[in-house]
Amino acid sequence: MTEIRGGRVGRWLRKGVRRQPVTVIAAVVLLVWLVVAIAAPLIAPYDPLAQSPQSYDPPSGEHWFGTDELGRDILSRVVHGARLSIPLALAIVSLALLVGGVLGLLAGYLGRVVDEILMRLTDLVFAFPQIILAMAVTAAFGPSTFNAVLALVIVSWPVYARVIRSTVLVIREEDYLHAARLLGVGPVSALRKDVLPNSVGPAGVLATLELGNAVLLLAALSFLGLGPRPPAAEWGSMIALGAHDLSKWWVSVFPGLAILTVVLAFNVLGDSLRDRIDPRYAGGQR
Amino acid sequence: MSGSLTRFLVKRLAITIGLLLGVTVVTFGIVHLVPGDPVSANLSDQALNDPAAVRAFREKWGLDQPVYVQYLRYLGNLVQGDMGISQQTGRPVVSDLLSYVPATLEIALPAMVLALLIGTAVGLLAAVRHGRATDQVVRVGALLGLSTPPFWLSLVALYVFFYLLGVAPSGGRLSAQFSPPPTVTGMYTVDAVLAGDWAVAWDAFQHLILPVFVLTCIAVATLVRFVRSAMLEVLRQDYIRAAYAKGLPTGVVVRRHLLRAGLVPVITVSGLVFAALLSGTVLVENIFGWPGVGQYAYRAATALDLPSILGVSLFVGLVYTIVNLVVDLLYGLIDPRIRLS
Amino acid sequence: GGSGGGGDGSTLTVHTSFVIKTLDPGKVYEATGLTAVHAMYDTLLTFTGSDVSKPVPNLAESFTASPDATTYTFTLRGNAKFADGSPVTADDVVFSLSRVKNLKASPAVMVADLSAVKRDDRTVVVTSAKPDPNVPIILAMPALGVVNAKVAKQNGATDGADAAAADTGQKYLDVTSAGSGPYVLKTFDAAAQVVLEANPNYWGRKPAFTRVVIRNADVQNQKLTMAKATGAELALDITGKLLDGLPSTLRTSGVRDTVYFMYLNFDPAVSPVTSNPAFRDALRASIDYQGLADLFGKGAGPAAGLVPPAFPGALPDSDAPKQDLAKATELLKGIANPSAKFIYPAITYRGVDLGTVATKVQGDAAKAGIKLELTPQPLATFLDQMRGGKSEMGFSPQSLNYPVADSMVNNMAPGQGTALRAGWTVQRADPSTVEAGKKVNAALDPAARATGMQEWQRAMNKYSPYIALATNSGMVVATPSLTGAEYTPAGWQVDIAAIGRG
Amino acid sequence: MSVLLETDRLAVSLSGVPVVHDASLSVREGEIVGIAGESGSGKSITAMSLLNLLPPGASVTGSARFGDVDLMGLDKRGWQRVRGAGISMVFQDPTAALHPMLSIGRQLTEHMRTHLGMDRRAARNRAVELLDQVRIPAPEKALRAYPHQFSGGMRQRAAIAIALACQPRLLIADEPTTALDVTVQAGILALLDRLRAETGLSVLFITHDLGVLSALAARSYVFYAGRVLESGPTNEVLLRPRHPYTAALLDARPHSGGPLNPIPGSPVVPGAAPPGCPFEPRCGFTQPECSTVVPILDSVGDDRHVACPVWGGR
Amino acid sequence: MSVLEIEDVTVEHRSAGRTVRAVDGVSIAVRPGEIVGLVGESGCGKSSLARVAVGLSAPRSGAVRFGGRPVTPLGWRRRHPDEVGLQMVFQNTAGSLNPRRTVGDQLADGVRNGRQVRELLAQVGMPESAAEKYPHEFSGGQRQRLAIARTLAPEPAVIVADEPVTALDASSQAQVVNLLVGLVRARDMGMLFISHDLALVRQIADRTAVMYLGRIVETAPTERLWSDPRHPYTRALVDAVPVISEHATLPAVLAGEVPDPANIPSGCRFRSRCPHAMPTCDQEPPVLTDDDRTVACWLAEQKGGVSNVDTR
Ligand SMILES: Nc1ncnc2c1ncn2[C@@H]1O[C@H](COP(=O)(O)OP(=O)(O)OP(=O)(O)O)[C@@H](O)[C@H]1O
Ligand SMILES: Nc1ncnc2c1ncn2[C@@H]1O[C@H](COP(=O)(O)OP(=O)(O)OP(=O)(O)O)[C@@H](O)[C@H]1O
Ligand SMILES: [Mg+2]
Ligand SMILES: [Mg+2]
Ligand code: NI
Repeated sequence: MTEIRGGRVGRWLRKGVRRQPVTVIAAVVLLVWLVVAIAAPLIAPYDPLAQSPQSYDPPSGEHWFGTDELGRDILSRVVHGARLSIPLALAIVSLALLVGGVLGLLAGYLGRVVDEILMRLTDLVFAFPQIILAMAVTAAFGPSTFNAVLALVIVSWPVYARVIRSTVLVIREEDYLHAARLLGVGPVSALRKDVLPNSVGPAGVLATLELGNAVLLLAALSFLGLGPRPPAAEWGSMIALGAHDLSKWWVSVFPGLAILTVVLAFNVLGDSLRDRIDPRYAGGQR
Repeated sequence: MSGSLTRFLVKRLAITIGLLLGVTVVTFGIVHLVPGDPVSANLSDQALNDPAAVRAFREKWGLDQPVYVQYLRYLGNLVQGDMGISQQTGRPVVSDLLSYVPATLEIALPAMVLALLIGTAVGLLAAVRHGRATDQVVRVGALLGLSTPPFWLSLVALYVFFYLLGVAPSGGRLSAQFSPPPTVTGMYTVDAVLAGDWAVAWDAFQHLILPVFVLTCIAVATLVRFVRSAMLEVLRQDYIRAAYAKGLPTGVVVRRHLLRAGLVPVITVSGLVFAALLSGTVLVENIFGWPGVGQYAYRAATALDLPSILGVSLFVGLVYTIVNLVVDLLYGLIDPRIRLS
Repeated sequence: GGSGGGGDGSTLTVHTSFVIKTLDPGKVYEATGLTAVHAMYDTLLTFTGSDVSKPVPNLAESFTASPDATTYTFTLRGNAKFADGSPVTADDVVFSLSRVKNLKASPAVMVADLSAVKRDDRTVVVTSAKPDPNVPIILAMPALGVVNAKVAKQNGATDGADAAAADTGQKYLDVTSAGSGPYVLKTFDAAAQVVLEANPNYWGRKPAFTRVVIRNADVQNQKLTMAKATGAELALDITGKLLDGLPSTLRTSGVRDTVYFMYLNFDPAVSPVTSNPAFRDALRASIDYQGLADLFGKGAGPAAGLVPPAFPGALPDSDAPKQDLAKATELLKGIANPSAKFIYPAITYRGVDLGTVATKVQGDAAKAGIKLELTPQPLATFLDQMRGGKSEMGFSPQSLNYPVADSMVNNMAPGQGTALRAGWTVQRADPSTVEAGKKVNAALDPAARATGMQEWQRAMNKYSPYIALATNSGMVVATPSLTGAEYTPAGWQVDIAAIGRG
Repeated sequence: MSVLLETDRLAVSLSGVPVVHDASLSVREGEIVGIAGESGSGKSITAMSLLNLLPPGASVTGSARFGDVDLMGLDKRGWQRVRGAGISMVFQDPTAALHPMLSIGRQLTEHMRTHLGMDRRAARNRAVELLDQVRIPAPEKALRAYPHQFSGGMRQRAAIAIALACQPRLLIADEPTTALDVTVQAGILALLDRLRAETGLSVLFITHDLGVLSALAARSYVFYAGRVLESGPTNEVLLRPRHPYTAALLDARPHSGGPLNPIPGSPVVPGAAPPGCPFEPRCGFTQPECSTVVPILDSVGDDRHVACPVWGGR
Repeated sequence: MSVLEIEDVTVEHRSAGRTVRAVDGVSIAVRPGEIVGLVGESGCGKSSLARVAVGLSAPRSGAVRFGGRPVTPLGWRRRHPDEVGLQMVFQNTAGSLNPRRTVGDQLADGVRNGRQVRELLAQVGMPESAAEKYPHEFSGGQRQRLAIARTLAPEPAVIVADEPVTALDASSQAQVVNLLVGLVRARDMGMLFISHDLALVRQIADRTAVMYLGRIVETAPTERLWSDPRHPYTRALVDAVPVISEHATLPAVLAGEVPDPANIPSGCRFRSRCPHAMPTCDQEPPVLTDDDRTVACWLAEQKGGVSNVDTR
């Protein structure tokens, strides 16, 4: 039984590697990061918070990624950073998706005044550059993980609202919805059964693509000192520590690479997912 | 046409005003939600112990009034072109903006233009070479660009080009031995050229390179990705096949038929990319010591300097609506089907 | 940038990260503003180099002090001229001092008790409402730079009692300087740079550089720039650890003039933990002072007391406490939940991120079993929270209005303004601290004051809610060709006019 | 009449899936030839292969000659010369096949200038002539118009004008009237017939409407599952079908009285064709070998070919 | 008594600042057991009328009655149970079933009185197993049958079918039409069958209405309409249908272009293309009514009534 399945998975993998090597690599990278996040304490060679007198040690056999100002092991901090960035990105995206989704659903389905108000509201948020608004919000409420997430949800829900709204506007004119309503299905159950399931697809794709963005924005806020509070091992704030002194390049290079790989993996996967769901974008064949 | 254009513009103006009002309300709201009292944040210890000084400060900034009165007062001043005095610089926000905005435009505009040129060319190439190696490389490259934290890229660029190679200046707008050229546009390179001061122009230009490079990287990735998929979409259209069926050479089909149709969505996204670029300046300017709105905004936000935050928000909101307006006008220009209404 | 600076032999470039609101001496407040104002406006007295113990003559040839330290008589030198060529008179001196006082801007607190009258064209009498041996030092501060009264008045300045509202001189003074100093203001771009030019009418020794550009650059850029600099350049913010890796040919000059300290709130209503003296002692014993000093790097040291070594009355380094985790653990035994919310401003000060310092403290405290919740805040919020008196504990660097630490006594003694914010009322204080403070204020001669200060600090170390963590230096890093680039702990950081080419 | 286009065992695969098998077609000078068949039977793909407009990943085998040109051996430039000037094409949906952002005039003249080397004025004059020829009112004005300003019928006529601009010898019309109303369709059909009569144009006309074939085409091919099942003079094929599929198709048309007669089952999906005759699963006249042997298109005299040994032979 | 009555209905669409009067004063009645065909060129307003007829949108003016009860346009409320007997079959086979719900689930939406999804499937000749599948697993013809099964769920009295087979292949077309007609006849339902395929309408409709630019120009029993069209437009439509015959000729061409619906000519709307147009045509044509047919044409008026017009 297991053998058969193993064979099948193997075949599936081989096929995947051949057809979409980049996607498979991204999936593997992400998987590795997930494992790293889950098993951080087992993987990290040191306590990420443990300070030592060996400040600013360059990378060596003892500290592969070197140490920072307080003599903390950067590898361990990068590893533990995954526990922060990845779940927080997920939280930001799911909350934004929830808020934007519900509002977009209502705007698209109810139309008229509700729609107008909500769309002006999204316009309003769009009129601020994301990072500036997020900065103002976190600065106002004080830097903390919660506030950073809150700020990023505030700046990112409109994207989802718009996407969902536009899919709902399309669905609202779909014959299957009309047919159901003609059969006497009430508006609420139509919303639940017909509108909602058909709008989650595009939103889901968007959410995957936005995961990378969320990691980046969170890192940017932390870089500016508005993210999770120290001594948390957050990648953006680790880069900020290194930014004071570029000659200690290892302090900022490794967390930067961590962000880069995670975000890249998210983006590649999101891209492939979009290709799958919307085959018009598929690579390879037209 | 002209009648409908006027109506269109009037409507847009109304929307813009509404939006800007919204921006002020939101900003006011955020800043007033803050637990902190601007009085204690802005007065020295000693002054705080002096009730008269505190009262004077409150009166000066209208803090003794209810929030809505403060807001209306702000609006009243705003209509007269007065955005108040920045608490951090102590100067009128308007004059602050006048000096910071050109600096930002000086890096944002070239970055945008470069990104548009490169993005369109590369995206087009990828679309035409769809599914082949070039396409894959471009695709991965674009994703790589999208995935790189801009602040980190700035640091790396600075480290490599300045610290290691010494080929780029470290930051700022001008080397110390030069004085800024007489202000015309506020953009040093342009002003220096206008003044015929080539040494300054060259120096200012060198200072532009790294920040513009980083900003271009941010924008180009988004654009390439978008142009590629927009062009692919167009490539699938019957009219492209029809153009080939007419016996037109590939070059003509691409230039005349593909590019034209593909540019419409690209214009839309350009507006968004420009907004993203302005976001990007916050981080990039901080690292390159570039005295632009981004840095100004950062300082204002962290100092909770209400007039400055409002000023920046209004400026950005204005840019946003203007960019959207330009996008819509361009739409009408390029696509005959779109009527302004 | 790094490529430049050396091309033009007569330009000195000063790299520093700045926020400057104004260059009006009556209102100037920020460090870089003080540096620039000091170069443009002469004061009656001044300091040379890094020695701030004794003011030396400048616009005043000499002065006499009354024994009760209330009346000071200054004799002006005869040859001093403003940049426009007009002579510096007693009227200008009186106008300048009165204006600072009446503007009620930041510098006003220094002169609140002072008033000046002209005796004759070359004699000014300054009186203090309270006995104050520090008046000559106060008068050396850049804010008390003498302004050309005529020019200033023509441009809206006034020294009247209503100056706070009526004075509109800042607009002019932000564009044009009206002093008698070695430099005049060429351009002031609040975002990017301040450009000074040599004052052609300067009465004293001509400065070595005809042009000075004070450029706004963040610390990291300063370091990169200085690493490559070849010309006449100096940087003001490269301190401590940042000095590592710089070419050894660069000249550095620094003085330990900053002390970092924490406060605990002694109000039991705010926190039963921090108000517990055992907690304070445990925390004090848990900190690795040497480690902290190492964190700051070169020019830093452990803090023996609240007064930094640069100033009179500082305690010797040997008085500095040592980490004693065993003692800390022991002290904590009686405390149920030794934890506190620790606020600090999220800023970088003197090249050190305060977050890093706080993290170090947190790490040390954790070793003793104390849990500190780090809460970085925007500076504005931090100040608000701290001043609200409701924060459990906080941390910030201390700077002085003028290079004498006496004002600390007035602020930090129990029941005083700053102390009250830490819930430290007279009732909650040990009487010895109050006594020590009174003694300092009663001493009129410098030596007695210095001894008094030391006593006061020892009392404070024992009983106050303050824990001095470390001292750190201000630094001037200059290219090898420069001479006289000495750090001055008197607010203006470096005397630009004293810099020469060696 | 000489043969203008001749294909022999043309076969097309799209990403490895065979879609058209052994299509042997011929079109003579001045002749309108029809291709009929259900949706998905490979009509369009066959047409595309004649202009080398197949999507990437397509492979074509067999031979195709156009006049004295071997289409299979053409390089990029060769195709550019054939397209538009030798063979041109009109697509099913006139709205999609016209560039929405280029004026009719531009779309009408650009290839005249590349193919015929005309200058702007000459091309313009010819464009006016062409629009007049396809009965578009006020041709001068129409040149400046954009496609969205035209009605569906006008758009399709403009598309035909574009296809005719460089005086091709063969026009491939891929369901040019399917998207149009009957009255508009009538106009297009009349136009094509007139062009044939007046200019000697050959037309390969693809449709699923057998009535249209009867009215327009001299000869016809019936496609099913990527194969030609029957061919011959249109009247013969439609009035005396010799393949069960053609007969069933004719039977399924509306007729007076009684219910319609649908063909049982559903069409073959490419790549999942049965091993034998593709129509076997739906055919009412099968014999055992039908399910194993793919019948070949056999001549049954009189320019008639049928791929059904069971029925066709009768 | 008619089960569905459309009376003097006008429908307008507003978009991009212009108003298109898609339907202008149309009246049609459908009796139980009767199939009424509605033909007309694309854009003449057939779908607009159909949507109003079932209450998917509101008419600008006029009334729709179902079983004598006014039909309320669908708003936020659940549809009134009395109106559920008025159902619609849509043209787009891919869009009329929700791609993300199983067929059975969707059929169950309309099931009342304990009727079973199974039965419904059986009625349209689909296997029971279809209930667990998703729409994309079916061909276009099968999907249309499933859509019909869904409309059957509430046991409708009238079905409005808006081009239900246009998107289908000839053979599937036949299957679906047979099914639909069979069900309508068997259950004595009424049906408004919209199509642009005249031959098909001729095959199944009892009566046929011809629509041109938002108006009904002629109604008559189907066979009479075909053999003896009275309105020049009907004539043109009939003549434009290609037929297979030994001596097939090209269908007759109708001159001119369809006018812009937002800019309809005054008087008789067909006048710009009518081969018989005359000066009086610039006034609204009279609507002439015989016992079972109506014509709106000046020509018919001149020739003295509906019965003996010869438009040839
Ligand atoms: N780009 C493509 N990739 C893969 N298969 C395709 C592609 N285009 C068409 N096909 C398949 O090729 C077969 C033939 O398609 P073709 O378009 O030639 O049919 P057709 O006879 O023109 O049908 P219709 O009447 O619907 O136009 C169909 O089964 C279709 O699914
Ligand atoms: N939602 C809408 N907004 C604006 N105009 C519309 C809308 N729907 C239809 N129209 C216009 O109303 C007119 C009638 O449209 P309708 O869809 O009813 O025609 P139809 O006879 O069903 O056409 P077809 O045969 O193409 O389905 C057309 O001119 C159309 O452009
Ligand atoms: Mg086709
Ligand atoms: Mg319709
Ligand atoms: Ni048809």
